[in-house]
Amino acid sequence: MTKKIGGVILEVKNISLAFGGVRALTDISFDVREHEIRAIIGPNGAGKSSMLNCINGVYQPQQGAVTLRGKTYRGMSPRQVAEMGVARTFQNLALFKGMSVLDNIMTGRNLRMKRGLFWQALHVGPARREETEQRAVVERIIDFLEIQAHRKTPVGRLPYGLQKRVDLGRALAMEPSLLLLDEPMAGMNVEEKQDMCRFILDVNDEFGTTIVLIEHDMGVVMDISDRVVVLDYGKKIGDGAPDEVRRNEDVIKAYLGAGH
Amino acid sequence: MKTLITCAALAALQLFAASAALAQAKEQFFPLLVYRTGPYSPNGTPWANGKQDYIKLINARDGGINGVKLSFEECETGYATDKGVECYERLKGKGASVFDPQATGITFALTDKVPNDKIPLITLGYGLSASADGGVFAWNFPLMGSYWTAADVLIQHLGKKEGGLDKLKGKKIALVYHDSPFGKEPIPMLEERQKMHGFDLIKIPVTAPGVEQKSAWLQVRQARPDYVLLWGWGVMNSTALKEAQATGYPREKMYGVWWSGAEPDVKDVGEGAKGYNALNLNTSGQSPKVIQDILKYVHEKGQGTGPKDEVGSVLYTRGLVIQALAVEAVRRAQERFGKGKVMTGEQVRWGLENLALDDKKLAALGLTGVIRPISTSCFDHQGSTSVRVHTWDGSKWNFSSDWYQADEQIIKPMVKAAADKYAGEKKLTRRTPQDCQS
Amino acid sequence: MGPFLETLVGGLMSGMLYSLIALGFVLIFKASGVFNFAQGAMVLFAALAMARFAEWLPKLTGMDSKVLINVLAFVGALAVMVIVAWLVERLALSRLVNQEGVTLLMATLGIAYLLEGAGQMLFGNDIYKIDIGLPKDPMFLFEQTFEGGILVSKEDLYAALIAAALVAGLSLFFQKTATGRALRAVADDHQAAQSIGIPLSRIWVIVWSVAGIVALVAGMIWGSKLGVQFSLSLVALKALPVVILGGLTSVPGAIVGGLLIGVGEKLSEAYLGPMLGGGIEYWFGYVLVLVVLLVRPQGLFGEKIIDRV
Amino acid sequence: MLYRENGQFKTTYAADSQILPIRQDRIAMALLLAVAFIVIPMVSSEYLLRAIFIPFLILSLAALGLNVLVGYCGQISLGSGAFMAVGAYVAYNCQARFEGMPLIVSLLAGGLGATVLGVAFGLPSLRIKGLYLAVATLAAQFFVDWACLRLKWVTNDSTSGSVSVANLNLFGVSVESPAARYLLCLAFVVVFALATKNIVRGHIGRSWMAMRDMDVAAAVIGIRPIQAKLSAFAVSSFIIGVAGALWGFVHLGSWEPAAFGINRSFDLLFMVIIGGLGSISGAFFGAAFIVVLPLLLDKLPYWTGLPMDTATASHLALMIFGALIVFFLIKEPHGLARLWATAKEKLRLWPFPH
Repeated sequence: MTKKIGGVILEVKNISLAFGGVRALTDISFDVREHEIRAIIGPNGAGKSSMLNCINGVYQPQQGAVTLRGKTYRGMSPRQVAEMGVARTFQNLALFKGMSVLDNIMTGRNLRMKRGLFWQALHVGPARREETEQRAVVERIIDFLEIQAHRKTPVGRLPYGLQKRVDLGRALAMEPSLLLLDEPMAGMNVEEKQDMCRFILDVNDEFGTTIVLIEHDMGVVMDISDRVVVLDYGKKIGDGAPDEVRRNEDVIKAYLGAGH
Repeated sequence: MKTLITCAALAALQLFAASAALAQAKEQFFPLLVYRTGPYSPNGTPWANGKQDYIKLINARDGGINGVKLSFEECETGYATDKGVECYERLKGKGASVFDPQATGITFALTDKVPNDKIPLITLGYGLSASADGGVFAWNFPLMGSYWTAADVLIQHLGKKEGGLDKLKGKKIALVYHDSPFGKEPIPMLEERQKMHGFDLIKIPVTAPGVEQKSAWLQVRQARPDYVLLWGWGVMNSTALKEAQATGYPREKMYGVWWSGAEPDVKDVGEGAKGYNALNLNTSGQSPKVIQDILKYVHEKGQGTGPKDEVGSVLYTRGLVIQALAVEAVRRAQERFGKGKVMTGEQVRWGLENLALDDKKLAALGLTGVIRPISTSCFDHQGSTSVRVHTWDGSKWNFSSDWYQADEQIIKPMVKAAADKYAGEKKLTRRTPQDCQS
Repeated sequence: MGPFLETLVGGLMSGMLYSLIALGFVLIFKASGVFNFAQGAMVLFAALAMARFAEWLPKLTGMDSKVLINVLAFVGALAVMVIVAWLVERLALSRLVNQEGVTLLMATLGIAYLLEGAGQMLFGNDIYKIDIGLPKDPMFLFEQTFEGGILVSKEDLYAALIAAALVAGLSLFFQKTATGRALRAVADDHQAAQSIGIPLSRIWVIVWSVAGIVALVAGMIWGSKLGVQFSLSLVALKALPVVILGGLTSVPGAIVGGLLIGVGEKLSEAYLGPMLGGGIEYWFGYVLVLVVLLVRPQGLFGEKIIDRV
Repeated sequence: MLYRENGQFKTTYAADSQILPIRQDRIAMALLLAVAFIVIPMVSSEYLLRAIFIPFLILSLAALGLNVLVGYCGQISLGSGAFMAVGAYVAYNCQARFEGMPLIVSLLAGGLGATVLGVAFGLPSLRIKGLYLAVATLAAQFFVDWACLRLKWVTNDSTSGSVSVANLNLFGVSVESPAARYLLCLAFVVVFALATKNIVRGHIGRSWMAMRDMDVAAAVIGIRPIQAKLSAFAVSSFIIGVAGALWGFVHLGSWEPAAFGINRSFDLLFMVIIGGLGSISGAFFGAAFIVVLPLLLDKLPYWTGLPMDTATASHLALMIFGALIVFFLIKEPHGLARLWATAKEKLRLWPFPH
């Protein structure tokens, strides 16, 4: 693939995170360049999700700092991070079960909807206009993800694969510059995985979105990502282009040698 | 779809409203708001039974009032105001001409409604004290006494015990009251008396329904008042007596209002309540003639409402008296508006405003000794403030004082002032004497 | 000093009585995740049953030994509560498995109405008496140290003792017996319970029966204090803050919570009440809970709630 | 008339996102409103209006408000009675203290009063969840009950602590007659129901539901918990406050704090649950169930014609009521509104299911 990778937009420095006594992350550092697809891989319990949670402010690391577009932060609220154009999807789906596909994705536009209670209550003029504008954007995403047929269905009723798409759609609706994907292909069958890969690549080069994605199996990830970070037991054991990482001793041990 | 359902429901409702309205033209209909369920049912039930039995008696013994048969219908309020309002609206439509709400809260809510509907309210011994002033409260009848007269009489009695009201100076009197309008009514009067006699008044509220009174009685114990006035209703009374026992406060020094001195209040306290005193507007026991008649004409015919042995209990008799006065009001009204006719609300009001039951009339009704003579007027809706104190001896109530009258000098101005304030808020004008003729 | 101690003791006593009712809530919530709104109604129902049995027995059999009558009445009422538990499971809960909390709460409300109606219809709606011979008169301690001494209500003291005994009994039951351990297992997770080989339905019947027994004891004690009548169903309201303060799932929590709230109420009433015009114990318990929850959202002894992504 | 949506195509997003996308529904709604505004006031007896429709409407309004909080934002509250009380007393003080204060203004002022309290007691919801929050909100209930009894200025120094209002009029038009009172309530209900519907289908409503369904995810997409929850508390308690003011002014006319006691709070919560969480119509179904049904059950003796003494009758009513609650929950745990929706769904596909 030929696309120009820009400068570093996200830098993670010496992040350490612990719950009580349990160390989830120890002194992790890596960076993410503009427009690249950056994968974080590692066996289950390697601390991948915790890493994402640190990046978008759900967890507050005890040590280290995250630098986003030169703005260094420690202890930022998820909203503040979101306002800086970071979106994410969730490993075990965190969709809004009670709401329709459309509404779920619409929530992604909330940051951009400003009309107050009063106008909302009247639902005329500005409020209505705003609603339709945003709706238009969302509809584009729905088309992009090929889920038009399910617009009005409550997400609860959708098959798992489609729910994953809605989750992605909700994140895309935020028009993020940095997109964090937490195991987007977990528990999918082959076709679903291929679809998901296609979407991720399309997002990456159509919207130029920078993507950080997590997977526990190396498989597909290696083909689509530009650079890979490998975590094991909360420590970074490898970082670099897919083939380097493939050759990395520790990585092989972590994966193959996990048994003996 | 929705519409269909709505219409159906509507039709149904209409049906019930109608089907229930079966009060025949030739019957004087008495709506009975009662509470036989809920927290206050032990007190509400005998009261309701008394009312019902008296109606049955009049039909069975005298064949009605000058030939007009009496009919009635009960509606369960459960002592809840909104339910009471619903009952009122329901029974109003069936030719009701007088109501006894049987609850202070409901009385307040209905007080605003009756002037439009032209139906008098009998609130014998409860309701708004100021409503004794018929000039403003044209439709309320707190016959035989209000909480102000009660408080006044209690202080008189305590004064007498001390050997003169002046002896009350420096004495401590605690008011343990149901934390509601009912319980607060007496306070202005007590404060008035406090100013006059210089006793100190300790106010101890008890949250309804009054199942938890420990701290109230610990306060009593620590304040060591010379007397405790108990202003409770329902479970609060018996609980108060038990807590008094548990904190060792002498029951002899406790004086209840007439709603705190009936069998249900002391029954399961038994010996523990021995010596406890309370006001009573009427006798208890089965000796009076009217009670005998009820046993003879109603209960022995198997028509009785409640258990036979509860006939003549304090609250039963009170219910009976209330009903009797209502019936007499109708009778009085018939004398003016035509014997053997069914009286309207307005006509019954005239009857209530012109009650003149002297000893002779009372005797005829078999009420001798049960109540004192009572005569009302357009401006005095109370008619009498006579009340006695009775004392629980561990198994029954015995009168322990002579009849008292509330002190007009004190009450009159207070009632007038309060009534005027009310009139001001409601933008009402006082009734004129000619208005009284209707 | 005297008054203070007196109030303190009084508070502890009422606190124990609150705990007694709170216990019923906790047991059921622990084992079936149901916030049992009907607990108050169960107290009323059980008390009515016992009071009436105690009244009817002599009439029917002419026996006169008060102890025997009370014992038999208690057993009778107990049987009734077990039947109630069984019916509740059969007719309602078994058809509402794995519904959300609110739905179940709502169902228990329906059950509450049923019990209140049925109880008063079967056993009457007057005041009835439970006389288990609790002494009514107070005793005074340290009369030489404080003038007037420190008043302790014997009735409450015995009541508190009974309550304590019940709690002890229950914890033994939970620690030592197989069923008890099974119940604890269910509390932790329902699948696990089934894997032990006890059908959930039976577990629930047992739990509700136990709660029924707790209700019966509570009803007996409160009944002999207040007289058995509708208002008994309202004392449950006093237990709500206790349950929450202690943490919905903790038996010791219910006890400590009860004592805290009992003492807090009484002291606040005695010392803040006069300033604020009295009657503040009415809300004090709840405000206390509110404050505590702000610090510990899961109550004093409740399990910590952690939400993961 | 067949109940079908085929052949009804939406060409604009606005048209697609309207409240009742199906034509037949719009017609039905129009009819319903016509009946409510014209037929009912004309045909129904004073009893029906005063004792059934007015309380039904007011409590529906309150339930609607509570549903915003419980149903849409997922915060269980047992303080509704308090919010109603505050609404009523604030409105009362406006009327009593300011000569010639327009009724509407007083009622809305009541709503605002409740809003203030609502937001104050909403703050704990940022930390406390579920049943814990529910019981915490009881603090509001009990504290307000107490305050209304104890603080003299709340009741404008009435000796007994009970207050009353009289000669209500709307811009000079008297609202004393049952029909007028009914229409006043109805107007309020319709306006608020519409406004609420609009809010919940807009981005604010979505942020509430997001908080309800998955608060962490909501935070990640940039929804501020404080904003979402407190706005829900504000809107909810405003509506409940207005309902309270109506309850005092229009229904009771004269009341004491007991009128807004703890039972009121519980009833409202039950209405919302049994009616259907997170649905506008749920409030109405719930109110109908909790308010109207018991009244019908009270009339049991007349229906059956059996001679039954009052006590037995009302005990029986109580039992049937309880049984019905359990029955409906077993049939449809998500409330009557859902039952209604499924019925419509079936009707739409009839006679070809799937």
